[in-house]
Order: sequence, then C-alpha cells, then structure tokens
Amino acid sequence: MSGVVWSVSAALFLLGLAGVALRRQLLAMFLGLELMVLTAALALGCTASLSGRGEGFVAALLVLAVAAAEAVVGLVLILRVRSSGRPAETQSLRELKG
Amino acid sequence: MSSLPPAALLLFLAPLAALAAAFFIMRPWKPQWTHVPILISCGVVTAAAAYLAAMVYTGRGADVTLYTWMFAGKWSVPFGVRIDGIGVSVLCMVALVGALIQLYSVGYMKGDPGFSRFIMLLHLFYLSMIGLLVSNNYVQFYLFWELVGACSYFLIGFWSHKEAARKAAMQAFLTLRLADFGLMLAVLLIIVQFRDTHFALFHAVRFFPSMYHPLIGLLILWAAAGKSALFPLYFWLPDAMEGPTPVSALMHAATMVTAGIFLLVRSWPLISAVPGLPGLIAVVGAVTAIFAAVLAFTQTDLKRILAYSTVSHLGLMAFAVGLGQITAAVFHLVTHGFFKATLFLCAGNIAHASGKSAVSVSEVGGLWRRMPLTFAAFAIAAFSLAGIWPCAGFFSKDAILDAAFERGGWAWAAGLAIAAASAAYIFRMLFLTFFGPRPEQSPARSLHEAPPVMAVPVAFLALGALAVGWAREDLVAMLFCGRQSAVAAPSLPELAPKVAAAGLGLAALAAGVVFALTMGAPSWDWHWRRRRPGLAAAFAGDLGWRRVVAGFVARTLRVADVVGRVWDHETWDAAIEKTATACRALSRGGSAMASGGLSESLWWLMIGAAALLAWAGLR
Amino acid sequence: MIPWFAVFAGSAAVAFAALMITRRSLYSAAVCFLAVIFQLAALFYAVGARMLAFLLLLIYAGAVAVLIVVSINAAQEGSEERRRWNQPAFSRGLIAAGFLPPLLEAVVLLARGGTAPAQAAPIGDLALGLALFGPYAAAAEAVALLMLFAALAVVGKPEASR
Amino acid sequence: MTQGALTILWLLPALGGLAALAGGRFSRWIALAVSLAALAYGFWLLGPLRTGVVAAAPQAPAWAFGIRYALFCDGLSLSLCWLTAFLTAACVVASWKKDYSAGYWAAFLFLEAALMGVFLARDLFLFFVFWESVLIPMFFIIGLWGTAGRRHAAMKFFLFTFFGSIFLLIGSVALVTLQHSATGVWTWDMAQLKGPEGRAGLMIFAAMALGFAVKVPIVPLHTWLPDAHTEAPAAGSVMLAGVLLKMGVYGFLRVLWPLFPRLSWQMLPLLGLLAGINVIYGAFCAMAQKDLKRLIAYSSVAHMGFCLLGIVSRKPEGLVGGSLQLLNHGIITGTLFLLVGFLYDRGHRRGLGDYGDLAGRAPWLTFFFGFTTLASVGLPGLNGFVGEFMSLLGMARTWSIMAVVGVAGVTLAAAYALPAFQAVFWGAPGPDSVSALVYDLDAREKGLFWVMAALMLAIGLYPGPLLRLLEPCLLGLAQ
Repeated sequence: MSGVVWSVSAALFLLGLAGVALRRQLLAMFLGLELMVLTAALALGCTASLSGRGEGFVAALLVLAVAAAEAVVGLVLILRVRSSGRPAETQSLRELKG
Repeated sequence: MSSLPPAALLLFLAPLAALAAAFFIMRPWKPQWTHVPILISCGVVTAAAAYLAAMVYTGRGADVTLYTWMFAGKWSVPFGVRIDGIGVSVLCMVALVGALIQLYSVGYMKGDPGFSRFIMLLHLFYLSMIGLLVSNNYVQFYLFWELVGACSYFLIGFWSHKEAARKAAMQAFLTLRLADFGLMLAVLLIIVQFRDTHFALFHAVRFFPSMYHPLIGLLILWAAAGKSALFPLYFWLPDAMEGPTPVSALMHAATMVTAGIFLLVRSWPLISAVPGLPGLIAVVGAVTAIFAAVLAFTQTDLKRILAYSTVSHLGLMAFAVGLGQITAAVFHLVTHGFFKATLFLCAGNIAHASGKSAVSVSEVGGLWRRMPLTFAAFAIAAFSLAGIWPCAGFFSKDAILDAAFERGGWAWAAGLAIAAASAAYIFRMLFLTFFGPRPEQSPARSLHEAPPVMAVPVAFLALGALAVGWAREDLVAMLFCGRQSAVAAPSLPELAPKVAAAGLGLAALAAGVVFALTMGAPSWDWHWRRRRPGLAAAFAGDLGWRRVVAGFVARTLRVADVVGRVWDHETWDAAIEKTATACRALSRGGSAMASGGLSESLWWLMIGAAALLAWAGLR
Repeated sequence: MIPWFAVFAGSAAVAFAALMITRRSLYSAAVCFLAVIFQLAALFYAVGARMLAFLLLLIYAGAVAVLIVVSINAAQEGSEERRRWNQPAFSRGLIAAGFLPPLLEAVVLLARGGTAPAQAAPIGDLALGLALFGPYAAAAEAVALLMLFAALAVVGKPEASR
Repeated sequence: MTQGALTILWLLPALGGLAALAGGRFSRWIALAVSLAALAYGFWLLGPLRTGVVAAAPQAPAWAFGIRYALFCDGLSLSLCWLTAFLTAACVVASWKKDYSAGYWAAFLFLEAALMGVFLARDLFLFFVFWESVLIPMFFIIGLWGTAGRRHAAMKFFLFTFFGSIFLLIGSVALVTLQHSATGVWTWDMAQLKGPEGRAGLMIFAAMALGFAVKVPIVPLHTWLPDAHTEAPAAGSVMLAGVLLKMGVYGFLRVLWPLFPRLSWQMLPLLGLLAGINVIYGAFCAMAQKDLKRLIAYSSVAHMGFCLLGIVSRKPEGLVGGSLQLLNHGIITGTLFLLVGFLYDRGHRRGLGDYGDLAGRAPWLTFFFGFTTLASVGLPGLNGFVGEFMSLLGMARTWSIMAVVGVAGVTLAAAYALPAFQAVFWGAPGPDSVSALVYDLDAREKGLFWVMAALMLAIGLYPGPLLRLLEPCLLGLAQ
C-alpha cells in the first residue's frame, strides 16, 4: 500500500516541479507549487499511517494548513504584480539581476 | 720617486681655477672677457709643462698618488700624477699647441653668441687632455679618456642648430663610446689579472703569461682604434669637421685623436707581450693610412681633406707602433701635432674670411696673393706633412720609413706608398687653394688675411712645424731618462741616407705629378668627377664603409624597437593587462549566472538538489 | 494483493497532473488541478486519514481552487493575454473526465460501506483531534495565527501607484 | 645607538605627516621643516653609529609569536635613510610652487616614515609591515595627484607590488614556523633567523626573492614601473625611482644574503643572468621609448640591473659598489625626474618630439639636464661611474661574462640617454613643439640642482667617506 502511495507522490512531486520549472506564467507555476506541497503532505500522511497512531496526521494537517496560507499569499503577490501593470511572467521580473 | 713637483699640481689647479673663475665670475659679469682667465691658465700650464720637461730631461721623473679614489676590501684605485718621458713629451706638444689654438679661437669665435661657452668647453677639454697624459693608472686614464670624449661631443655639436653638427656629434660620441667599451673591459680584466692598474707595474708583465693577455691587448687596440680613428672606427672623424675649426684643429688633429696612440704606447709592455698583436697593429695602421690617403685625395671640402689626412697619419703612427718603433711613433705624434694644427688653422683662416664654416675646393683658388702669411704657413706645414727635408715631418716620417725598411717586405712597400700618397693629397690641396684660380673655381671676394690674433698663433705653429724636427736627439733623450717606462724600447734608428733619398724622391715625384694633374688644361680634379659620377659617389661614401655603419645603426635601432615596443609593450605588458581584463570578464560571467530569472534559479536549485541527493545516495 | 483503489486514484492523479502542466489555458490547468486534489483526497482516504481527506477537500477544493480561478480572472483584464491563454469555452470533455474518477470512487466507497479496498487500518479521527489540541496545541495555534496573517495579506493596501 | 634614537628617525616624519594633514595652508611649510629636520637628524646619527654598528638589544617585549618591535642601523641603512630624507626634502622644495592640498605634503612625509622604517627594521614582521605601508602613500601620490592615466597606473602599481609582497609574507611565515618547529623558539629577529637547508629553503628563498624582485624590478616583473612613472607627479616619480626601487635590492642584501648564505651563492648564475638581462633589456627598451619619463623609467631598470650585478657578485668591490650605486642612482634619477617635472610644468608634454632647441631658451635647464645625463650615462668623474665600475669589477671577478654584458650595458646607456637629451634640447623644434612655452629655471630650482650637481661631482671624484661608511657592514656578506 505505502509503496504505491509513495511512488504516486514522487511522480506527482516531479510533475509539480516540472510545472514550476517549465511554465512561464506565474499562476501556472503556482499551481505546480501547490501540487508539490500537497504531495509532500500525502507522503507524510502515508508514513504516519504506518505508525498506527494519530499524531502523524497532525503534521500532515498542519502542512495542509500552512500550504493553504501560503497559497493565499502567493495569489495576492501575483495579483499585486499584475495590478502594477506588468505581465505576470518570469521573463519580465528580472529585478534580482546580479 | 721624489715628492710631487708643484708644477705637476699646477697642471690641474690652473685650469680648474680658470674654469671656476670663468663660469662663476666672468660668464655672468662680462661674457666677452671669459677668455682672459682661460688664456692665463694656458700660459701657466705651458710653462709648467716646459718646467716638467726640463725636470724629466735632467733625469728626475715623478709618480705620486694624490689620494685613494675608490677602495673596497683589499682592492683600491689611486688618483695620482705620473711624470715620465712619454707623458711629458706629448704634454709639451699638447700644452703649447692647445694654448696657441685657444688664443686663435678667441679671434675665430669673436662674434659667436656662445663665445664664453665655447672657450670654457675648449679649456675643459684642454684640462682633461692634460689629465689624461699625466695620469698614473688605467682607471684614472679611463676617467680623462671619457671626459675627453664628452667634451668632443659638446664641442662638435657646439652649433647645435645645425642638423649635420648634431648628427656628427652624436655619431662621434657613440663611436667613441663603442671604443670605450673595449677600454673599460680591458681595465676590468687588468684589475682581475694584476689586482692593480698602475702603469709602473707593467714592466715585468711578460713574466706572468695568462689567458687574459691577448684579450686585454685586443681590447686596448679596439679602444685606440676608436679614439685615434684607425680603420674600423675612423668614420666619425671626417664628420667631426662640423664643429668650429679651432675644435677640429685642437681635438681632431693635435690632441684628442693622439690619445689612442698614447694609450698604445703606454700599454706597450702589455702589447709587446702578446705574440701576434704588434703585427696586427702594424697592418691596421698601414691599411688605415693608405685607405685614408686615397680618400683624402678625392675630397672636395678643405677640412675633410685634412680630416682624412689626420686619419692617414694616425694610421702611420699606429704602423710605427706596430713595427715596435714607439719612439718614432711618439716623435711623429709630436711633429704631426704641430703641422696638422697649422694646416687646420690656415683652413680656419680661409673659412673665417669667407664667413662660411665649410669651404669647398671650388670656392678657393689663387689665395697666395690675398693671404700671403696663411700661404707661407700652409706651405711649410704641407712640406712637413709630405716629409720634405727642412721641415719636422721629414725627420719623424723618415724614422718610421727606416723602421719599415728594416722590417722590409710589405712594410717597406706600405711605407713608401704612404709617403707618396700623403705628399700627393697635400700638394693637391696646396695647388688648388693657393695657386692660380682654376676656371671651375670662384673664390669669394671677401678673402683677406686673418687678423693678428689669428695670424700670430698660425705663425708660431708654422715655426714649430719647422723647428721641432731639429730637436730630434733631445726628444729621444727625454724619452729614455726619467721614469723607466718603456720596456727596452729601441732608440731612434740612424738617418739612413738611402731611405731618406727614397722618401724625398717619392715626395718630389708626387708633387710634380699632382701639379701636372691639377694645373693641367682641363683640371683633372673636376674632370673625372663629371665623367665618372658613380666613382665620385663611391669615394664620397668611403667606398661603402658608411653604408655598413649606417646598416649597423639601423639594425640596432630595429632590435631596440622590437624589444622595446613589440616584446615589452605589446606582448608582455599587454599579457599582464589582459589578466586584469580576464578577471573582469570572469566576474561578468559570474554575475550572468545571477540573472534574476525565476526559472534559471530554479534550474540551479534542482541541479544542486540532485547533486546532493546523488552524493548522499552514493555515500 | 494490490490496493486497486489506491492505484486507480494514484494513476488518475498523475494523469491529471500531467494534463495540468501541458494545458495552454490556465482555466484548463485550474480544472485539472481540482481533479488532482480530488484524487489526492482519495489517496488520503486510502491511507486511512479520513479526516485529512475531508479537510483537504474542504480547504483546497473549496477555497484555494476558487481563489485560483478568481485570480486567473483578475489577472486577465482584457487585451490579448485573454485570447492567447484561455479561450472562455474550455473543452467540456475535460470537465467530464475530471469528475468521473471521484464519482467512481464515491460509488465504490459507498458500496463497501465506508472502507476503501485494501485500505490501511483507519486511525481514529478522535485520536487525531485529541492530538491536535493535546500535545500539538502550540503548533496548531501557530498555524492558526499564520492563516490569520495570510488573510491580512489579502486585505493589504493596494498599490499606491494605481 | 639606542632603539629610541632610531625610532625618532622614522617617527619624526610620521608625526610630521599628521601635522601636515592638519596644517591646511601651512602644510608645505611643515613638510619642509620636518623633512629637513629628519635629514639633519640622520646626519647627527652618524656620530652614535661610529661607536656601535648594531643598535642595542631590543627592549620591547615580544608581542606574539616572537614578533617584537626591534630596529637596528648600520652604514647601509643609514645611507639609505639619508637618501630618503634628502630626496623627500628635494621633492618638497621642487613642488613648492604647485598648489597641492595638505594631503600631498602629508603623503610624502608618511612615505618617508615608511621607507625609513623599512631600512631600519630588524624584525622581519616589522620589516614586512613597513614594506606594505610604503605602498599606501605612494598609491595615493600616483592616484590622486598624477597625470591623465593615474588611476590605472596607481592600481597597476599597487596590485603588482602587492602580488609580490604576498610571496614575501608567505616566505617569511614559512621561515619562522620552520624555525620554530626546528628550535622550538618563536623569533622574527633577522639576526637569529637562519634559512633552512634543502627544498624547503629553496622554496622560501624563491618566494621571498620574488617579492623583492618585483620591487627591484627584475625584468619580467617590471612593467608596472613605466606606467607608474609616466602617470606619477614629478616629485612622486623622484621618490618612486629614487628610493622605492632600492627597497628591492636592500631586501636581497639585508634579508636574503644573511639568511641563505650558501643557497644565495649557489643561485649566483640565475641571479647574475637576470641582472644581465635587466641591464640589456632595460637599455634596449629605453632606446625604443618616445616618452621622456618612460625612457628614464627603463633606464632605471637598467641601472638597477647594475646594482644587482654588484650585489650578486658577493665580492667586496661588488657589494660596496652595488650599494653605492643605490645611492648614486637615487640622486641621478631623482634629479632627472625633477628636471622632467619642471619641463612638464612648463610645456605640459613629455614626448621627445614635443620640444626642440631648448638650449637657447633655457640654458640652465639644458646645462643641468646635460650634466645629469652624463652622470646617468656613467661619465667617470661623476657619481654614476663609481658605483657601476665597482659593481662590474665585482662581477668580473666572479663571472666575467656578465661583466662583459654589464659593460655592453654601459655602452648602450649612451645610446639611449644622449639621443633623448639631443632630441629635447638640441633638435630642431617640430611642427607642434611647445618649446615656446619653456622658460628657464628660477633661483629655487637652480639652487636645488646646484646641490644635486655638487653631490654628483663630489661622490664621483671623492667617494671615500661613503665607501668607508658602507664597507664594514658589507664585508661580512662577501664570499
């Protein structure tokens, strides 16, 4: 059981990662990001289930909660970028250039 | 020997005092009177020289160290004075001729703006030449040797606005410098070999054979060749005529150029110890004498003819030294000083009168009526140069011819050739300058006799050119008493009548032939130049030797340019500068990594993570 | 024995995740994201964390997915982005495909009376709740505060420049 | 001679520098007073030096790892201190009329202090500290008050020398640690340090020699010199050529020879060859230059080659001759740079072709330039010859081929120095020449150069006193 879940979560994690890496729009990357976090929570939950006690899932729950908070902030940032009149794409956001 | 004779000190102090007075007092106060202290010092020096000659003549030489100049550890170099036969005899000639020429130059340079500078420079040269003659070791000799070279640079280039004068001065100094390379190296090797450079110690030198000997001898010959204009390095002397005539007379006839021969005579013990060297010196001397005589015959400028004649006579002196006859060489050196100075001063009179510094043969002619005194002096000196009987030249040249006759073979032939050739070019100059103006010649109207201040020294010198020969025995006696300097130098050979007759006959024959040629219908002198311009150009360029020298100079400058510009600046320095730009490029490359793009940084993140995972996995 | 339920849910999730990345239009991506969340909830359920599956659906399907669609809309104020990124009419097939697997799973679950086939022993939700407010109370409180601040971010003052 | 007496010698200019910084309008007067005071004090030190060659034992407590504040002074150090003080005073007088800020005068005094420190340091660490601190004022002198390309030149100068001194530091640290591991005692005192044998010794010798070589400069590492000289202000060039180049040779003489007596003697072929290359390479480069200051810079490379020839020969004549040549070169090149500086003040050009026929317009400038050129060429009777001759003699007794190279260098010296003199002072003025702007020297400048000329003549004809001062401390190094 856990083998399947872990392989699924690994696959999903990599897909999420690919999503972030390959897409140029911020929102698409955001989705990939969320996916990665959820997959991590899933893997955490799965291992927690092996221990048979309830505490394990607390961590998974908290991860979910934090991910939700992060999602909100992420979306606000993206909106803030758009509202300042710039396309929400990675190419245009080069302020950090060394 | 005995304590230092005061006269010897005077030789140094008088000129130094005069120069100081002239530079600090006369020049700012009354520049046109700067020659007063200078002429006084000349008088004092001549008197001192005469006194020293008398002293040496009566058998009391001197070799005293004034103070220790350089020292380190066990080695030290003294600064001293040496009064001995050779030194004093040449000293007398230099002192007298120098004094007369400086008197003459007062008249000659009267109007020149740089008058005081000229007089002082000439006197500084006078001092250094005298210093050279009385110094008692090689290092001190080298000091005055270089000082004389430096003075010649400033005097040849005195009229520095003239391009030719500047070029000639530079050429002269660098050639002398090239020659001094030999002397400095020789002095170094002498010190390495004998720990001391005192002239006195060289008597017993033949008993320490060592591998450095031939090298030292060759280097000394190389230095003498440079200074006394022997074959390889003679080309600077004819160009040095760009300087004012008193300079040419004093330096490039009587004194400076004889320093090389003086060096050979001073180091005769060293040279005679090296087997093949005297022979080489004789060959070099003979070649120079004949080569220069031929060139003198084809020159058109008065002073250049005399310059080549000086080169020829220096070759003759070297020839005499090479034959082992250093007494004959010194005797000829003294007589040559007198008659060559007279010839130059006569040329100076002509140039001064015509207002130009260089007078060519076609601008003179038939001057015997307008400049009688100059003509008379010139004639005496010309006879002396050609070796005609009453004049001094006859005795000294005859001594050399005797030595050549004894050596026989090629030496005798060379001696006769030199005698004939020197008679030829001097009579050509005499006829062309003073006898009836040839159709091709157009003497300037303003040619008239020189003012007394110039005429009197010329007269005295002509008298010297006449009388010195007769003082033959006294000079020989002086050479041998006093300090025992020469290693058993053979005494002057007796006047063999046969040799004298041969010499005189040749001189007369040459005079007749030249008279026919120059005074003939179409004057030969211009005739062959028109018909054979190529040949004329070849002779003008010293038969190609000038191109060789110019090539050498050009090659050195090219090497300097390659080393200086190409190697140093464009490759090596550029390489170092490039390291700087390379670092900057590296930093720019580095900053490109931080491109601020989200995706790029993510890629780097993943690569890093993957690497870490792989490493963790492998361990 | 092979946990078919988990395998099915997993493969559906992977399929939809792949679709999500490759869709040109953001709306389609959002829908695929929603589908993935459903499958993840199913997986959570398979693993035995029923409460978590429920919470996941509650938080993500409910709030975050909506928020995403809203911001996609907000980010497209007209001009050519809208046309290029997402045609308003995204393919209906996609929606259907998206909701088909959850339906099937729901049916299976209902048929089996609440226990997924080959599912690990379910952990008491009560234990989870007690643990949440027992030893991990501080963590729960911190996360609660975090979510409050996140909410403040939304309220924050908009760009002065506009 | 107590430590305190020596400390005053370098502390005086340092404090003077601070005073000059605060001096504002009077800083040039302070600079003049302090530099003359330092010179006078230097000469006064001759008395105590007569009694004891090496200063009293250092009383200062060991700071850490055996590093302690220790100075000492013998003939060589004192003469170089005189040279520093004399040239600094000359620089102050020379740049009197220029309206430089207070920092300029202070920089010269700090430079003098640091240089004195280098020549007096007995502790290797202290020697290194002073060695580095010399760079700072010199960097500012070139960087702030130089001519057009000064920033580039200052940076190049600083980095080049800094690169060298890193090796010096590595060598010193390695030396001390090896000594500590061998003897168990931490000491940086040059007197007690002894270079290890074998490969380690060779590595340390090479590192420290590289550090000194950059400063000498030895040919491959010399390219900072021409740039630094062309861009430095006149007085800056004087100090740069006059004293900074001496630090390199002083380093060989004071640090390397005593520490590695046998190894440095075995390194004679390499060092002698490098010195010979210095002489010939420097001469040929000088011949190819069109800029007067670059030409003098390359001539300095050649002259330092002579010093090195003398020092490397390890014969009494060579050592004393080389050290004397350090002083001579300082005076000659200092004067040359002052003259070029004055020429630059008038015509604002340094090119050989930019002037011509100055003899008529500025006779005194011509006289002094000609006089100094002759001294630089090595005319006997002036001080250039004495040092060169004794150095070449030393080399002739060790490795005669290098002496031949040296004498060839002397001959080449005339080939680059005189054409330069002739192009500037005698040549016909070119189309764009600025000879019209040049006016003759004023009383101050003439006075300065009369002192220099008198010094050159005196050392040239009667070097006795200086030789007596230098000889005792160098005979110990003879091989």
